Amino acid sequence: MPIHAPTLPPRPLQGEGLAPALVLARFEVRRILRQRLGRFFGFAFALVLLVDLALVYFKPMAGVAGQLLPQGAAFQAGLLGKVLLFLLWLQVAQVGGGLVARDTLYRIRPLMYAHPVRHLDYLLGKGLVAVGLPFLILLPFILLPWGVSLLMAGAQGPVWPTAPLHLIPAALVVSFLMGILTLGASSLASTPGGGFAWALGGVLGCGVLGTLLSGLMGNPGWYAVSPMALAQAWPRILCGASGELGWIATGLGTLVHLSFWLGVAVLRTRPREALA
Amino acid sequence: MITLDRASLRYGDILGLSPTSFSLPMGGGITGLLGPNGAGKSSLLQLLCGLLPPSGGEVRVFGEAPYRNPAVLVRIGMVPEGDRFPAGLRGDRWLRMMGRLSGLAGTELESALARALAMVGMVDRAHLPFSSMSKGMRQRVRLAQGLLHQPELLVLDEPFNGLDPEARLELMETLRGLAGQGKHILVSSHILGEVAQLTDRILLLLRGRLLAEGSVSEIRALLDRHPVELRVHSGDPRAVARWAVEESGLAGLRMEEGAVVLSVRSPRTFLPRFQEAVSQGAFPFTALSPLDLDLDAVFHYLVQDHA
Amino acid sequence: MIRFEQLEVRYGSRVALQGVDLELGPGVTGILGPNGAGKSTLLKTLLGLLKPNAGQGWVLGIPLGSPESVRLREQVGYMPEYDALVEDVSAFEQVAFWGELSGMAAPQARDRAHEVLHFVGLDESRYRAVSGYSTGMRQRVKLAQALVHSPGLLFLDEPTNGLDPDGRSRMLDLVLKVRDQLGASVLLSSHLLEDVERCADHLVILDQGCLKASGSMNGLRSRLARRCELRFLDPLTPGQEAALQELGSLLATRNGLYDLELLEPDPVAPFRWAQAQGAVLVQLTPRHDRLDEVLLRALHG
Amino acid sequence: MPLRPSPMTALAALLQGYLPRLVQLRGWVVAALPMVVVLGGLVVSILLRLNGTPSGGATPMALFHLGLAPVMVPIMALVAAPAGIREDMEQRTLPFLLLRPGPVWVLPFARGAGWFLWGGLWLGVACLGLGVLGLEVSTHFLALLLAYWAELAFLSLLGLLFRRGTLWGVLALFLWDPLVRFLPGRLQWFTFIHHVEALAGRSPQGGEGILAQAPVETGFWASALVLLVFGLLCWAAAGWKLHVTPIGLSGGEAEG
Repeated sequence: MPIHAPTLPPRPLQGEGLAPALVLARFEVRRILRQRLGRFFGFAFALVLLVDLALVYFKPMAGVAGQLLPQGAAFQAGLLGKVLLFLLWLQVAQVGGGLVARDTLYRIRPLMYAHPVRHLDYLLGKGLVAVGLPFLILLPFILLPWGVSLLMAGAQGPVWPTAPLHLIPAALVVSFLMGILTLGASSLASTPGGGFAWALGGVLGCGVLGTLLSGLMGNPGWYAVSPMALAQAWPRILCGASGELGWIATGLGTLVHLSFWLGVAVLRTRPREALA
Repeated sequence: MITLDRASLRYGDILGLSPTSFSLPMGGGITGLLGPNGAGKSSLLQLLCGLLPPSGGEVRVFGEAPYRNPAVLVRIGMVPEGDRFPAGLRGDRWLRMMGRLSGLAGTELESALARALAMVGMVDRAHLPFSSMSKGMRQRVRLAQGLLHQPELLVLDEPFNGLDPEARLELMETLRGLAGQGKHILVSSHILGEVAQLTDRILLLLRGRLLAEGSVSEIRALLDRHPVELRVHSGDPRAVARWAVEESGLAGLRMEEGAVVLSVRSPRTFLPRFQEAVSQGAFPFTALSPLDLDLDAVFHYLVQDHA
Repeated sequence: MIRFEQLEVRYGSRVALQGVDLELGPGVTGILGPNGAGKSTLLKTLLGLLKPNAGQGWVLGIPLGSPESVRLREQVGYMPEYDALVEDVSAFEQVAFWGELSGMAAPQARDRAHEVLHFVGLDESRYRAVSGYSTGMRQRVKLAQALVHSPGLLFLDEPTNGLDPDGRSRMLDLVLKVRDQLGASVLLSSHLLEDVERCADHLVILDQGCLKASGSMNGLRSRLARRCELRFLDPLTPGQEAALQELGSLLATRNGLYDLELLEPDPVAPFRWAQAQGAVLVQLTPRHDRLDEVLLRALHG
Repeated sequence: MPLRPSPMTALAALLQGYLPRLVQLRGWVVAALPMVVVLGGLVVSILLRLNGTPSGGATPMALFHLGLAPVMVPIMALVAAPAGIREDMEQRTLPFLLLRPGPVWVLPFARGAGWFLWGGLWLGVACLGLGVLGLEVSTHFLALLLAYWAELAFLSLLGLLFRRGTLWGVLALFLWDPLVRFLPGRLQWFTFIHHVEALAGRSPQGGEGILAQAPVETGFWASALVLLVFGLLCWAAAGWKLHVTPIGLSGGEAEG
């Protein structure tokens, strides 16, 4: 009868693991789901969604003899409305602000680069969460009203049958804007709270600047400095509704914000510097 | 003179130090403060340095209660553990501020600063900002902070942490020098070997109580449950073993390659007989080393027996 | 395991490692040197994060600077000096996470996490969040993280930092267990000479990016002829102390330990002297170089 | 034998000792905050003048009431306050100060005073800049200075009392202040912005209350006194809190 002394065998070789970026993203998602604040935001979003649905149906019904009628472009864009986007900014700043900063605080990043995680993997993993989260939250706000509208009134409903074609790209751009901005802000901070502050500061600060500039210059194009205004502009533009910001200003503003914050994130997470 | 009279310290409901009484004479010398994590070392240090008031009982340093007592604080220097430093400041500037806060000014301050920096070997590097100093340099500046006002009692909490080996040796030399100048130094450390190099006098805390106090050899002599182990290297270990079993007072014996380990109940009676036998050439002999008379062994026996 | 030939690594114009010739086999190698000696550069080089600017190097058979060297990170384990733990997650979950990052599929990584945590001796507490762990437990999690992918080479940076005597001794036992049971090469960087003395088979001394000394422990700690250390049962009287010169020249005294150069290399002589003086010897050991002496000699020539 | 330093000596030592912090990153952020608004305003008004568009007195008033008073001064206080006594707690250097024989109650003010003077200096420069555009300098400067004084003291106290002091500060300055503006009655008394407006005059495009109430009026000197005394009380409370709380090496408190 042999004695099997406890020991540590070599690592198992069978089975290919996921790409590091996906492992990273899943780890973050699990962590987010455990937070109490996450549940609060979930509740808030559900509330907004309900109000949205109610507005979609009861407003036109009350107006014209209780019938569901097709609505204009502004209405479609309104599905990704001001209140929703504001809440989302808060949520993304809260979650995204901690994405990189928490690794900085706990000094995990050096260890990641000591394991087979490349700089690109790291950014991809974090970016996936930062961009994916707002996108996944926005998606039901597009698809639910659209689906219900189709079911109840077919092509004659208040939501265009083609609305997702306009709104999903808008949601994607908005998610990128939110995600990349908070990623950059988060990499500037050394604590999750600090990341939240940098993200909110970036959004609100640019917002104040945009308001001041457009007010003083008398040109609403300057609103493009504000990421909040940009996020609101995209659904309107892609649905063809008129707004304060035109194509060019919106595109330019978004591009500048994306490249600036992405650059910050890239610079602040380099492996060489992380491994002290 | 430090006196504790049933002094205790609680953090809320958490025990820091159980009611403890002892007194420690001052005068030049070094006392090592030892104990496992959570033994109450830092609680004791904080009571002595007047950072925290005792939750019960009394603490007296130089005859007065030290808690935020200026008359006591000017006579104590302390270096807390950890790499703490004011970000963005330069070493000498910070030290000058510390000196002013101790009531030094003018030329008196400058000479105190120069003396303290010389003592820690930082004269030419103190003007650097803390952030560009190495851990070891920052520790020296903190030490200078404790020496600035020429305190009679210097309390050091884990002073060697983060220092490289050379800096450790230098710091030990500095501390021995200070002790020679009549200062009393209380050093808390986890590194028993370093405490042993510095001093023979220790205070050992365990689970918030004072467990032992005195010199290492005195304390070892009290631990009579543990026989002393002596390793004898010899060309013929069997001959040593044969000699030893004839002797009384042998508690055990273990053969090793080229050596034999003898467990002895009373080294005081056994060793003279051993010495006599070696001198008379009763067996071949090359070396004798006691295995458990040092601080390391004393510490482990004490902690084992009372944990 | 590691072979460097005239290796040089620079950050821009600053030289971090210079002309390093080194060959290390299996076992534990202690790395000594002041702060800023180049230890962290060495680590980054071993992980393939820095490319040598001159010279050549092989780590586990992989040439440094070659495209293959990205694979080094799969074969080198790193235990950092500072706390690098995800505080709000359990030890189990984070070790599994590191396993997955090293390319294991999720179920394998979870089994592996349990195995590794058993190995480092972290029991039921593995399911609790790390934020409540003691220093010793934290060090164990860090070690588990470095072992999860079965590295052939381990870099342990100050593994006993902040531990109390008991915890330190257990951590060093664990280091030896890694050497003996896993057959991995271990690079042990420590400021505590006692730790290195206890664990290391080889020694490397670095200073300002240059290799000052390397070799086996015993080779570097040469035995000094006729030198021995004496300790007596009771402190010597000043008269006895003065009489020590009959025995040889007294080189140093520290806390009752006399460092003596004997007149003749006879271990029995001190006993005869003690008999005559009425003193009792408890220690008489031939004197090797202490590690601090080896270090100082290597650093200052 | 060194003597116990007097409160003034301790104040001077800390003020001087921490002076270099003011001209590092955080200090320049504090300085830049009001300057961004003013320089932006100057550039815009020059551009407008070159275009031939006349800019009325509304521009400096807008900069003051939309930029400086409600946004920049609170942010300055938010940036500066954590660099006071809170910083010593966070980097665990407070024990070094407590180990010295000086009075403890002077510490919070001594650590905040430098930030007050530095911020005040730049607010003065900002007001002079706006003066070029036609703003009445002295009352506006007094309003900003007193607001900064009160807010800095308030945030320093919060930082001492709560671990998340800055968060509570953000809530107080950016949620409570603007929200209460729309509420009726004497509640306005408990906002900073109300007293700033009492000192500097109401914003020309000022917010209409949701509940459309007649605005509450407070006298110039009454508001000045309120801000001044509130600040003093906050510093005193911070000093008292530190004086009565035993603080150990870990920065935590122990119960006597």
